[in-house]
Amino acid sequence: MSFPPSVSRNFWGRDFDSPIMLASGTSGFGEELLDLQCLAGVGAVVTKAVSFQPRAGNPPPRLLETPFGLLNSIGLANPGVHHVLKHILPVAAGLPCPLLINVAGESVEEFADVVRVLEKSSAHIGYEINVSCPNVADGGAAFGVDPEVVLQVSRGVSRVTNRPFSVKLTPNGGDMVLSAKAAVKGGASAVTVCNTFLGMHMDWKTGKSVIKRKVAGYTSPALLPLVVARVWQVANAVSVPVISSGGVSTGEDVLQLLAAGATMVQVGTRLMRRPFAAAELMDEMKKLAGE
Amino acid sequence: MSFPPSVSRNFWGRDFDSPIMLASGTSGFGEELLDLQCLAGVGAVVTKAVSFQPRAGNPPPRLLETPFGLLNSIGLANPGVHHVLKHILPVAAGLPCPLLINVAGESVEEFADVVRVLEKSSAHIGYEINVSCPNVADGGAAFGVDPEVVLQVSRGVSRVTNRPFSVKLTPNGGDMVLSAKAAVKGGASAVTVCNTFLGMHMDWKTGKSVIKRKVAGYTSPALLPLVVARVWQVANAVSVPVISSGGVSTGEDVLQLLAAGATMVQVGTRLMRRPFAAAELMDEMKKLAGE
Amino acid sequence: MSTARDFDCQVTYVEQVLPGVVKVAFDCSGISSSAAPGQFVQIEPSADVFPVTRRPITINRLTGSGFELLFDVVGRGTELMARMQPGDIARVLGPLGSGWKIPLQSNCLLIGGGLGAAGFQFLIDSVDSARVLIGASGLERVIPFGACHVVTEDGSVGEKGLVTSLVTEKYLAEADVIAVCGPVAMMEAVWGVIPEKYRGKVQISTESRMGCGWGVCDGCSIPMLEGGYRKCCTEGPVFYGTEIDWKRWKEAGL
Amino acid sequence: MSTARDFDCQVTYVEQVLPGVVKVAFDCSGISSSAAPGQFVQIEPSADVFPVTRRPITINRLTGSGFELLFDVVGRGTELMARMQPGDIARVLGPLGSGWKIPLQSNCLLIGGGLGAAGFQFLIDSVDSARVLIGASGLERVIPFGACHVVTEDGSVGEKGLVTSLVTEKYLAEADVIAVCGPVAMMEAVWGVIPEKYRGKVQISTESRMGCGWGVCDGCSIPMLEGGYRKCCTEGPVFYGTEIDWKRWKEAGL
Ligand SMILES: Cc1cc2nc3c(=O)[nH]c(=O)nc-3n(C[C@H](O)[C@H](O)[C@H](O)COP(=O)(O)OP(=O)(O)OC[C@H]3O[C@@H](n4cnc5c(N)ncnc54)[C@H](O)[C@@H]3O)c2cc1C
Ligand SMILES: Cc1cc2nc3c(=O)[nH]c(=O)nc-3n(C[C@H](O)[C@H](O)[C@H](O)COP(=O)(O)OP(=O)(O)OC[C@H]3O[C@@H](n4cnc5c(N)ncnc54)[C@H](O)[C@@H]3O)c2cc1C
Ligand SMILES: Cc1cc2nc3c(=O)[nH]c(=O)nc-3n(C[C@H](O)[C@H](O)[C@H](O)COP(=O)(O)O)c2cc1C
Ligand SMILES: Cc1cc2nc3c(=O)[nH]c(=O)nc-3n(C[C@H](O)[C@H](O)[C@H](O)COP(=O)(O)O)c2cc1C
Ligand code: FES
Ligand code: FES
Repeated sequence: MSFPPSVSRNFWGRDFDSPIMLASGTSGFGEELLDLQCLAGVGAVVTKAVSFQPRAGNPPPRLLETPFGLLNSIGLANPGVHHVLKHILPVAAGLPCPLLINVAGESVEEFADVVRVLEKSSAHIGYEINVSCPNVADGGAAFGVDPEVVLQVSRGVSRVTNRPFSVKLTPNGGDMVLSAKAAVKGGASAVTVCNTFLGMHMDWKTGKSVIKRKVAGYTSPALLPLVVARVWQVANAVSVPVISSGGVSTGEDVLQLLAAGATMVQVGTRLMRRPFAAAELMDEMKKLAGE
Repeated sequence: MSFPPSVSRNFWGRDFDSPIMLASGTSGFGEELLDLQCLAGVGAVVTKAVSFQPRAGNPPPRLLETPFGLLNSIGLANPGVHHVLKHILPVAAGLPCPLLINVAGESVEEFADVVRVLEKSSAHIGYEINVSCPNVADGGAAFGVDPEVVLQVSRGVSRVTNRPFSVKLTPNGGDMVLSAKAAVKGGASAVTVCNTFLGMHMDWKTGKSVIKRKVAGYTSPALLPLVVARVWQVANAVSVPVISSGGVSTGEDVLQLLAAGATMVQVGTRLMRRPFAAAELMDEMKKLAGE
Repeated sequence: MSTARDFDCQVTYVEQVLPGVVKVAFDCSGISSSAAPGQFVQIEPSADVFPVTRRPITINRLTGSGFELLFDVVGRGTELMARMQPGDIARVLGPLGSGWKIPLQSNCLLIGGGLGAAGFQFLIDSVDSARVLIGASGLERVIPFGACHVVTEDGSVGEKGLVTSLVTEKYLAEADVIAVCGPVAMMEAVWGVIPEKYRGKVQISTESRMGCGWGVCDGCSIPMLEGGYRKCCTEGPVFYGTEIDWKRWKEAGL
Repeated sequence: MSTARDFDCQVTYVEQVLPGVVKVAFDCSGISSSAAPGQFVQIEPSADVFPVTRRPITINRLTGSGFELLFDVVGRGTELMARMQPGDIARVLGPLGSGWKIPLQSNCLLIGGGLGAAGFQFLIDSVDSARVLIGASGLERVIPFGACHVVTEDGSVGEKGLVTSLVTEKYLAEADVIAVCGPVAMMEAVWGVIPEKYRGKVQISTESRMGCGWGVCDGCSIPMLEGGYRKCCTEGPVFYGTEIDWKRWKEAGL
């Protein structure tokens, strides 16, 4: 690698002008992006999670802002894979950039089942397999904490598709390097490092969590150093590209992640403040490179 | 538990007016605290880590501030247990509040070896066993990620002392609830949740980490929700007191952690900005309670 | 297709309307030229990276070349917004959401609770005739409108009582549209006193904690009677009262 | 036993001394009455929770009832500090550190590099006689002192050259104390040109990134020739040149 890193990337055999991907769950299925015309600077879009059956998602409130970050408890709300295939992907196909579909499952088999249905579409270039979901058969621990299970999920998916896929790892337990290696062994063509860190806000007056599920996914620009460390560790351990996810709010953050070994860099929560974040980050990077 | 939680605590059979402990590594061995007279509001002090042999610590720079937090790579610098026993604990005995000694080890046996020597002192009420240290025999992964190893460490310590001890867990891999249970099974009278999260800062211009060991311990007030979640999970799983460690910068933060199930609450990084943080946090809590 | 765009808007004036209630006006023809009553904007409370989300505020009223926001100072975001000064620039995304469904030349009954009535001015300005019923805790929570019936819980303005006491069968019958906006508990009480046969005309302006405000995060769900949820930000904030699952919505708290 | 205490100090005046170099004076008899040359303070750049550590700055000079700081604006902390206005209150912990070891009635040779000379004024004010040698990159990096020899790399002030060119055997021989302060590379160069027999008189003002500044975090280690490290904040910042492991120190970067 050369430093400072270039913003032009080659990923999954394609050339990208921008390393920026819009993270799963923070950009819907692309329809609103087209409406708002906020796709400048976007390298690729990752859809929100798609499960086999429709999922209503968690009861509100689903969001809670803390002084320095955001807790979310969306619960993988989505209309189910058949609806997505029929009604949503045809619209998403109009995106001017490549699309990845984020896939959720409650069992090892469900991931492959969802992918099998999605194979009928040509709207997307590949998948992001979200092994941070709770594994119902295993008492609700995330699939991603057990390398053996990650291997099974990854194998299952690679059996039903020839498209490339990334396995999106969890930072909440287990050993991410081992899970990354298992994903690659199972056929993954990338790993995403990583999903949200478990967090919680306590109402100390009542002893209750505002969010009904108690713990939630926490995101914050202050988590960047945690993501940089994990990207660096995983990038040094596997030969497939690493997609970073988490903590980006400035162009310098993106450059740090690229320097740490990320091939592509996702941005999520920042879109809540800045729908045009991708273009802004690209501008900031260009300024820094010119220095 | 009643809400809002009371700031008076009972911990290890003692009554404390304040739940606040000064965290290991951020208050030396107490000598400077006496000098600066910043002990008002302090419930207890935890010393920096003590190992069997003297340790010079990591090469500088050992600290790096990021926009929203602090990376540290101190490397458990300390003069070794014999020096601590002879020259430091006699001074620390002058502290007006209880003292816990934080114990580091590079092997399962070292923890017990250190404690055995310290048993000759009466300056302290108990120990905090830092299983976040790298386990040299196991390729450098932290002891704390493997519940089986935590059990051995905890058992080893409980064989050589009758004083209570807390096992300070790591959030960087493994399952903290399982490790907490293993610590208790081995004889721990508390668990500390938790040590620092691994973090890294990359100099994107050169591709090098400013900190020589590359990854470091990251602390930030923005990590509070991560600590609240982990305290809540562990407190619901074990019967011994939970000491929280991490993320505190306001009195409200302390109340959140108490409401989440912490018996005592450590404050560390905040002391870098505010040596009198304990008194300030107590004042803030009194104001909030009066509302 | 949404007409929302992200604008750098200049603050033209700031006014403290009531204690802890601030009105801020912005110059922005991009928003004022396309906004409809009941729509809202997502505003950045400050240029700092925190808070990490914007704040949703209903468009209170259009001015010549811009719009006014009227809000309660309840937390960090609104505190920062209250510090805005004429000349300041704020990033504002809008107009957002669906707005009131108002047929042309309609006769509206507006029922508002406290600051919930903030958005009514725009609605009043847009319809032929509006009868406005306002309930508030007391003097310091009554937003001044031209002509309206006011009751307060402490009797400091108008009769002593709740806004439900102003709702008469006559008003309900005469209205083409019944628009309700205020705290959830107030809206539920109003819904409770409206006889079944008038309920089809009732529109509710809902609120939810928001992430994006433009439909991508699924964070702003309002429970629906048919099951599941709809998005407050794009499918709402205005829903028909008959669509909402009031029980599940109340459980949400806020 | 340290005399350091944590004070709320009022800013009395602010002055831009050179481009990007600011002097801020504080009223604080608690610090001025006990400070010694070479000591420093830990100052909070702002009331905000970030940055999470303070910034260490040498006491440049004492005023009647307070002290002056003189600093380079290099990053976020010093940028915030440069915005301070007379009347502002800042939290300042001090005086900290060991200071120069100066015998009474001593004859000092002061060798400074650029802004590193910031603390010399206090030292000059405290000793009987001081000969001051200053090297800087150019005009815009020369801090004005009463009487001193100056060289600059670009020749814009004094001769063109490095400060080492001013160091003569005569000066070294005459001095009781040789005080060196500046960037690490400059101090190393000075150390390099000082013959062995004078090295015992040489004191070096070190710098390190700091956490606490009062000895509790062990973050500010300076590598020592005897092996291991000493704390810049309490055992330093001033060390004898003979104590420092120059090679390991240079490797540290900063
Ligand atoms: C579509 C929409 C339109 C709105 N229009 C107005 C308006 O015209 N005038 C006005 O005063 N307020 C309006 N609100 C509410 C306003 O958005 C919140 O009061 C504001 O976001 C609080 O921000 P904060 O940082 O000051 O408070 P925070 O510190 O975030 O929270 C303080 C309290 O406010 C409540 N709150 C927080 N976020 C929301 C939210 N999104 N919706 C409702 N309550 C919330 C919570 O109970 C919380 O405890 C609207 C909300 C929505 C969803
Ligand atoms: C005992 C001591 C006394 C000092 N006295 C003075 C003084 O009188 N005048 C003055 O201008 N500066 C002095 N410094 C340096 C000053 O502390 C740093 O420039 C300052 O902390 C930088 O803060 P920042 O937030 O502006 O920069 P940051 O954004 O934190 O860093 C900018 C750059 O400054 C350097 N830096 C950061 N922290 C330090 C540090 N603690 N020491 C040295 N370099 C650092 C790094 O190379 C970094 O890349 C002193 C440092 C020490 C340790
Ligand atoms: C509101 C919200 C919804 C999310 N939904 C999903 C999801 O459906 N699938 C998934 O893999 N990750 C989901 N995530 C995680 C993001 O894709 C991303 O990994 C995370 O937010 C970290 O990036 P950030 O710090 O830039 O936000 C969600 C995050 C947020 C904030
Ligand atoms: C400079 C520094 C040194 C530390 N040294 C130790 C140590 O020796 N042993 C240990 O168990 N934890 C050590 N820690 C971790 C703290 O005790 C504490 O768990 C952590 O900082 C989280 O608390 P905080 O967010 O309040 O800082 C250290 C932390 C810092 C910042
Ligand atoms: S707030 Fe994001 S979808 Fe409504
Ligand atoms: S800065 Fe903390 S010990 Fe020196």
